[in-house]
Amino acid sequence: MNAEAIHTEVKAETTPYFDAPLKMSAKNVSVYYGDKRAIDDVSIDIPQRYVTAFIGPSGCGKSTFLRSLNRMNDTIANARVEGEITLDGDDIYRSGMDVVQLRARVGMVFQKPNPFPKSIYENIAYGPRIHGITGSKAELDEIVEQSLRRAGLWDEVKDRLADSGTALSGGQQQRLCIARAIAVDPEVILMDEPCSALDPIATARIEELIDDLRSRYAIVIVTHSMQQAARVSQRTAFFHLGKVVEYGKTSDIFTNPREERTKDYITGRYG
Amino acid sequence: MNAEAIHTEVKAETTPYFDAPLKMSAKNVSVYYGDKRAIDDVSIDIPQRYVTAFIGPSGCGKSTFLRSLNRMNDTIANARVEGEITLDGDDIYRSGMDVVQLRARVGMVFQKPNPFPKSIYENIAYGPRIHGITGSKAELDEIVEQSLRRAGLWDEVKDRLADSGTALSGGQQQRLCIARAIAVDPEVILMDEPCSALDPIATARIEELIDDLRSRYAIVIVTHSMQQAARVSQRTAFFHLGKVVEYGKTSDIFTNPREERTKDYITGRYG
Amino acid sequence: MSPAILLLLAFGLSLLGWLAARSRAWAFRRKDPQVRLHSLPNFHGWYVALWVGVPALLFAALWAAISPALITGHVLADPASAVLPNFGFERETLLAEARSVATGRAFGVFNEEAQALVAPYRTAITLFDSIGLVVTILVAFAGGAFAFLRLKPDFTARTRVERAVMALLLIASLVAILTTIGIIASLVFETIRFFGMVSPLDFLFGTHWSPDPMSAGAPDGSEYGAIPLFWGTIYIGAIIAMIVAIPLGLMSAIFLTQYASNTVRKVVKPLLEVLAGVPTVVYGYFAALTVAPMVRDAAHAIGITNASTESAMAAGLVMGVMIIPFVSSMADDSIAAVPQAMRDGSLAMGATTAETIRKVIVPAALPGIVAGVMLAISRAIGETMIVVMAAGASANLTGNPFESMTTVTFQIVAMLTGEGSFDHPATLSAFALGMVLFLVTLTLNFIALRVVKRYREAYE
Amino acid sequence: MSDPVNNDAVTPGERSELQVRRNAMMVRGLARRKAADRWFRWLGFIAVAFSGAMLAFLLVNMTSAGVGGFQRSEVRFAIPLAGAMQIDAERLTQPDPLGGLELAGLPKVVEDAATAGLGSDGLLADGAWREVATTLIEDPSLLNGTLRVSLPASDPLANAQRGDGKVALQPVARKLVSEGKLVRAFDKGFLSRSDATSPQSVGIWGALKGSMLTMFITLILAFPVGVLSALYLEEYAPKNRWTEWIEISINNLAAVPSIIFGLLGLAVFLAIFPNFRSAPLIGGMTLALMTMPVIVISGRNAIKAVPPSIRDAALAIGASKVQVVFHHVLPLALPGILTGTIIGMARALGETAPLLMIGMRAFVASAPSGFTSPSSVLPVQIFLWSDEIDRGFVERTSAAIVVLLVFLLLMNGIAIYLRNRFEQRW
Amino acid sequence: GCGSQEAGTRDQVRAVGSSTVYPFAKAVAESLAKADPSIKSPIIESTGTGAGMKLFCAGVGAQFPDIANASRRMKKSEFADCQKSGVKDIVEIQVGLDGVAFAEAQNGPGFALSPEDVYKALAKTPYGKPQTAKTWKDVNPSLPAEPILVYGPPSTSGTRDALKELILTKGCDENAEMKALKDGDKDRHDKVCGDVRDDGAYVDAGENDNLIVQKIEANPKAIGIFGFSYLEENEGRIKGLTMKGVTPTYATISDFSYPGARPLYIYVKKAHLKAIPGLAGFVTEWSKLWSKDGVLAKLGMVVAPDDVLAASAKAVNDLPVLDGAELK
Ligand SMILES: Nc1ncnc2c1ncn2[C@@H]1O[C@H](COP(=O)(O)OP(=O)(O)OP(=O)(O)O)[C@@H](O)[C@H]1O
Ligand SMILES: Nc1ncnc2c1ncn2[C@@H]1O[C@H](COP(=O)(O)OP(=O)(O)OP(=O)(O)O)[C@@H](O)[C@H]1O
Ligand SMILES: [Mg+2]
Ligand SMILES: [Mg+2]
Ligand SMILES: O=P([O-])([O-])[O-]
Repeated sequence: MNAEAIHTEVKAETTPYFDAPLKMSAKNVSVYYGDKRAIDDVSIDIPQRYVTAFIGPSGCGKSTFLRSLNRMNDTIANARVEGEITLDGDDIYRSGMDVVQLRARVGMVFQKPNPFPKSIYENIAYGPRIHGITGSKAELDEIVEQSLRRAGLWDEVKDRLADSGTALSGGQQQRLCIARAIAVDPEVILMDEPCSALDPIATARIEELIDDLRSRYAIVIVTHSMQQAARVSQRTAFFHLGKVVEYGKTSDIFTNPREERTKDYITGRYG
Repeated sequence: MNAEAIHTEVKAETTPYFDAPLKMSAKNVSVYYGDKRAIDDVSIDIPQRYVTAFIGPSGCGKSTFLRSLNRMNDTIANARVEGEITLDGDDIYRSGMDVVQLRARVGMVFQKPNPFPKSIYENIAYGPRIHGITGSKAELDEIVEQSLRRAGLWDEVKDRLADSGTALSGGQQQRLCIARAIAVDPEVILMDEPCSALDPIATARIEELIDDLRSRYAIVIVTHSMQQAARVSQRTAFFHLGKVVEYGKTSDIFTNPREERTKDYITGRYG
Repeated sequence: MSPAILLLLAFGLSLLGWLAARSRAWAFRRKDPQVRLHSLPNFHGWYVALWVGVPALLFAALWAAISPALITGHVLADPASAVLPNFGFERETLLAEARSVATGRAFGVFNEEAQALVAPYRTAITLFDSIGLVVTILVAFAGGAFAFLRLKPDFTARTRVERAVMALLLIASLVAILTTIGIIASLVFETIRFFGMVSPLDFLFGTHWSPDPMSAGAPDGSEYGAIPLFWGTIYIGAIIAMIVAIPLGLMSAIFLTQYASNTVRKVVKPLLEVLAGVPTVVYGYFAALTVAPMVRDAAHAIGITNASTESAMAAGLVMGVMIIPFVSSMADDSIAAVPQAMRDGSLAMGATTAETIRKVIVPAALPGIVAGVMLAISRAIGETMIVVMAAGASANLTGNPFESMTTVTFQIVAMLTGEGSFDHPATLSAFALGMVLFLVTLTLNFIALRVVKRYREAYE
Repeated sequence: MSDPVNNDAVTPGERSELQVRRNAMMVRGLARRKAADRWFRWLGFIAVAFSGAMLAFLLVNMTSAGVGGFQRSEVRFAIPLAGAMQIDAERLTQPDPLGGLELAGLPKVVEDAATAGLGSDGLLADGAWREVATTLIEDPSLLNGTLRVSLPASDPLANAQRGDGKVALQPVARKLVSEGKLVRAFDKGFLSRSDATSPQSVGIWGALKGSMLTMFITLILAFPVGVLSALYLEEYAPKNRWTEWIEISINNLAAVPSIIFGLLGLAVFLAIFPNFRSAPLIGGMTLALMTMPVIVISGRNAIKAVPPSIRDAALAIGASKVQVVFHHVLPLALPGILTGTIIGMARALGETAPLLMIGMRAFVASAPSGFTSPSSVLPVQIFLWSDEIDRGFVERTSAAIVVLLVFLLLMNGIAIYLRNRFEQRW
Repeated sequence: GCGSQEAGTRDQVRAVGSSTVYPFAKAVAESLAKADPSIKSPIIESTGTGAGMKLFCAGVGAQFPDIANASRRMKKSEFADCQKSGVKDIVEIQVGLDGVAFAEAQNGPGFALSPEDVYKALAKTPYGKPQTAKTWKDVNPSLPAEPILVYGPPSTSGTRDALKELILTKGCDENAEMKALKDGDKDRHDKVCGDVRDDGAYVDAGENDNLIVQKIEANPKAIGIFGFSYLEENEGRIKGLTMKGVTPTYATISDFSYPGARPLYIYVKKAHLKAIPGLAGFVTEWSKLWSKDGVLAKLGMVVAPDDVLAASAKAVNDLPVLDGAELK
């Protein structure tokens, strides 16, 4: 863990701001499921080219908050978001915002690998096709290869692009999903416990991959493993009961938490 | 961690034996699902009046082994147990063993609280009724109250015994399930991740409760939280890929593991 | 003693046995509070009750079956029976009448001769009823005593009662197998007889269907080529009806699962179910009286002059409407079985709902949808009332949907309720047609169920 | 924890060339994709609306036609009773007053009065005098006055009133209508009479009672067998070839064409019980075989929906298998099983084809007295009436359909209510 | 009794058989029940003549019907069946006639047909030659040049049998060669004279004659063939066609001048007469209702000629046993 190569940072009292340029920013966001408030007045900034980890005990609202960043919450009938979330300064909840385009810019990878029951090639080509990014077969081939390469899957699958995506192993499937997400070249990638269904070896590969990807994208990852957060992220937000208890540099959170609750959690007093 | 109130112990080289009287004992137990071996030649002794914790990464067979201790595996069509498991020296897999009676003696609490959709009273009274422990209403009332008291739930529910058990909060439900298990006065209580669906406060209550209960019962608990194992247990077995890698005093396992794999796991190198 | 009273008696005695055994089990505990019963007192009760009731019921059933013969035998031994004719229906009638009067089911006799037999009947009935009663009680007691004496604190009453319950469940589920066997048995003999008269090849591949049920027999002008029937069945059930049902059913399912709000779904789904619940005879009536003339007029309006009122079109359209809810609910199920993750995955790529449905959800649900369509086809080709009332009787081998066509089910009804005698191949052909229908639907269902199952497993 | 700056790629805050290009392209395609999405949604809506419209059309069509079926044509005239017959009020309180009136010549008195009042004979239904007789028996004092009556018209007159049937009668009918002597009136007897030859005097009660008796048999046979099989298959059955056969046959039976069950009833049940041809007992047994698989399948689904955690909970405190099943699983699955049962029963209630095969298409002029007496059922009655020669049956058929639909809607309604009420999310 | 069942009795008459006789039998049953409230109304089932015969001939006893209604005479084979099952004594009673009537829509061109025309137009192989006629003019130059389109009963119905026997065969036998064939090769004669073309000119119209009425109403150039009662009932919509110049009416049918009348029968099991309450009364009731001004005539049954009626009335009284040798 080379935690030392860090820039100087401006530290605010309660919400930490970073010198890194902001990609997304949430201000006083609350999310409701019907009457139930799952996220309570959360403000967080997502910096460009960093990995931001959300940790916290089960049910504290990590997934809920993550899904509100690309409006995947819209698909849940009774979910409602209050407050402001911006992408490059543009409010994603403003009326007239196009969800379809938003989601192309803010990609998502889920807990359980969910490749489409189509060929590997089609899985990757799906996004570029529907968005009309390219019409030519050659360009599409190029995009597929590029994406698979970046996801570190190309060598394993290049000879069987026509096989079904569901025929891959769990870890390969998850990398396929990541490749699928980056095929439309998003600006932010959200990952909700991307390794929780994987074995340790596959997990390690994904973690490496995440570290690679961050050179191009802003990445947000939800994880229930503090070890994983410590390994892959530079920023960590600790959620508890729908609130962000603490948000800051990962190294600070793990070695020198400001809040008692964070400390209790980190040291295993609960969770 | 009141791991100190332990008697003097004899330490064996590979399998630790304890001076505490044995309640259950597994010898060379293997469990198969169809052709797949989920538990591979495990030998473990469960001492009386101790809390024994099973830890290990996901899928390593903790639940499988736990369920073989009260033959809950019988309900899985293709599960098969080899080896010998004894309760007070009596082989529980011998032919002619009455599973129903065995389960009355070896109770179980599950990961997700699963109260019956009946009244709180009926939840507790069900066990004593089917076992014919008592016929008189007064005695039954007594048992219900006793069990709820021991589970630390009496004060919270004494005025609404007729309400449905499913109307309680998660933590209360789990305590109700514990009360239900102890209502038939078992000798061993098995708990499979009893707190993983609960919030930290509820978890803390259950942990306290476990500590109380151990004065009367042998308790076995599966947990994926090493912190929890450290907090509540006196003995810990570390499972990995279907085998017991290490088994011994909890304090030893956490502070001074004998095996490299145990150490890696404890320090978060995987899992 | 009517069987009902014996039945009540058996139940009463069982209840007694239950109570006795239960209190005995409690007594074990009272005597020695330390003793732990293997089974609840209730189970002891049930165990004894079964041993009391089952043999008694079996005997009562047996007695109900044989005692009438015994009673009649006894009456015939009586000199009064000399008035009876020696054999035949009249004799039986007189006996039956006398019995009815004697048992109080009838107040007087229709034939005077029977009156003389009433008294002997009364005596015989009393006698044999008493015997039946006594033996039933004895049997019940014997069973009860056997069971009761086995009760001990560690007696495994529960295990035994549970075995009996298990046997009961098994027997219940065997009814399904028996029914299947019954269906095959009831078709196969007549089918074989039919094929003794008409070559199976002519039947299966002939293109002319003109049976003549009134003809004297074998060498008549009848032809039993069932191809026109098969064609009519397929054209109406598998083509026209499906052209209506598949798109409408599928789109309904898609709309309801993917677009409609919860409230809309709550209202519309039951409505679709109502459409499925309308009896086929009503659809038939609707088709024959309302839709068929409309179809005919429409056809005439567009210049098809030979449009028939009993057109394949009318029957097929109405059948299609009837099948819509079926297709829609099958499609609904298979779309629901596509994991939410699949949908989320596509939406998260920035796909629109329509793209997600067309490119991800429907392809993923396709095996289930196909299986559902197969089941729908099997239902459509087995549908009877609509075609009986709205399709024709003419075995036309044509592609014109406005002409009249006939179907397998129509011919089954026609042949079995027609004028032919029952040893005539025309009538027997109904069973052969039934057999074909059964085998075809069986195959369709079998494949469909396999597909559904395999595909469900793929996601579980 | 690494936090290096990656200089190789984009500069912060900017987007890559591809990202920019992509966004531009996307915007272009967006309107079209949105439109396609709306279209697709519309298609779905149209499909649902079409089904709804068909249902509405069918219901409205049947109800509007059926309204007439609850009415009959009645002729109105006065019967001068005073002194017309040699009978005193006393006789009407003695046994068989009807016979007394017939003997006294009431039929002829009524007929003559009709001829006089309506201007021609043959306009009154046969046996209409019985209605007069009933009135008189209720109130013998009427014997001394003139009775104004409204009695059923004869079939030809009734047809003529609708503009059908004999051409010659139609002007007569029009004239009577304009004079107010021929009217359509609500026929309350339609719900209490049984089948008859004349559409003016048919009723639905016989078939309705037959349906109820048949359904009762179906229910008491299919429900226990269905529930017990479902329990066996879900809770007990080992996975072997035998149980697979049971499963396959149940699933297949649920889809076997109903007419095949009719052939089974004909070949098996009627061979064993030839005495009970046309009887609700046989009909009920045949329909039970059809309904049982429906109950088994819905029962299995309901049982499957009971979460395994409940079973585990009970097993873990030492409940035996039977206790688990009967104390926990069955009570929780019951609403689902009942829903399935009602739907299966509704289907059986509307079933016609198999009953045609086992003799239930008989003319039965009186309501069945029990499970073994010959009877018809509602759908078969509808089928029979739809085939009647007399055009007066057209409306009656629709009315019978309305009665049947009311029952079916009721049953479906209960099923839907039950399902919504007890729908459980675990 | 049969099998394990008790020998039972029945207190309700059961009749099965022809759908043509069915409405008349219903009326008789109803009338009997009204006349004598102590008798339960007979059960009439429309199974078709053949199925009815099969049930009827299955044996003597409460589980077998008492009466078979028939729109044709019992066949020799059926009689033999009866004998085999112990149904020895059968009484045959002709109750009336059914007319096979030809009709067209009220506004139709008014075809004037003869059996010969009909045969030539509808036979599969008229006089053994392939069927070529497309329009009525092809058949008979005096007829309009309209395409041949006839809606008629399906082969499973008794009306079709009557059509064959009463019209087609008659038209066929106008030809001397065919008549000769009848005595020579009877099977071939039956085939040539009885088979109906199946190329679409003749349309099997299902059992529901109401629909035939609707159909020809909608298509004025089509001809319908059905039982006379339907013609009666739908007077305002369709009109009967003349056959050799004779219009179908009660009078012309019952004196056989309209060539489409066929007898309707009931067959009674003598062994049941004493055993089933109401059976004798039911048979008598027929004889009360089958007269010219009786209820049955109102329902559209064609009353049999007087001599037949007299013979039938005698049969109701004497109940003579049917002799199998008379049957075909
Ligand atoms: N669709 C929903 N409807 C209602 N409540 C929901 C819904 N989804 C989540 N919740 C509730 O919102 C809260 C936050 O849930 P969320 O899934 O965001 O937690 P999480 O931190 O991701 O937990 P985990 O680590 O278990 O994934 C929980 O209390 C949960 O029960
Ligand atoms: N019913 C089953 N059939 C087949 N394999 C099973 C079954 N249940 C568990 N397994 C397999 O057996 C192995 C051990 O599973 P088990 O549930 O005991 O793990 P665990 O240690 O409890 O994991 P977790 O922490 O996720 O609960 C796993 O590989 C699992 O996939
Ligand atoms: Mg989550
Ligand atoms: Mg586990
Ligand atoms: O039933 P049929 O009148 O056609 O014999």
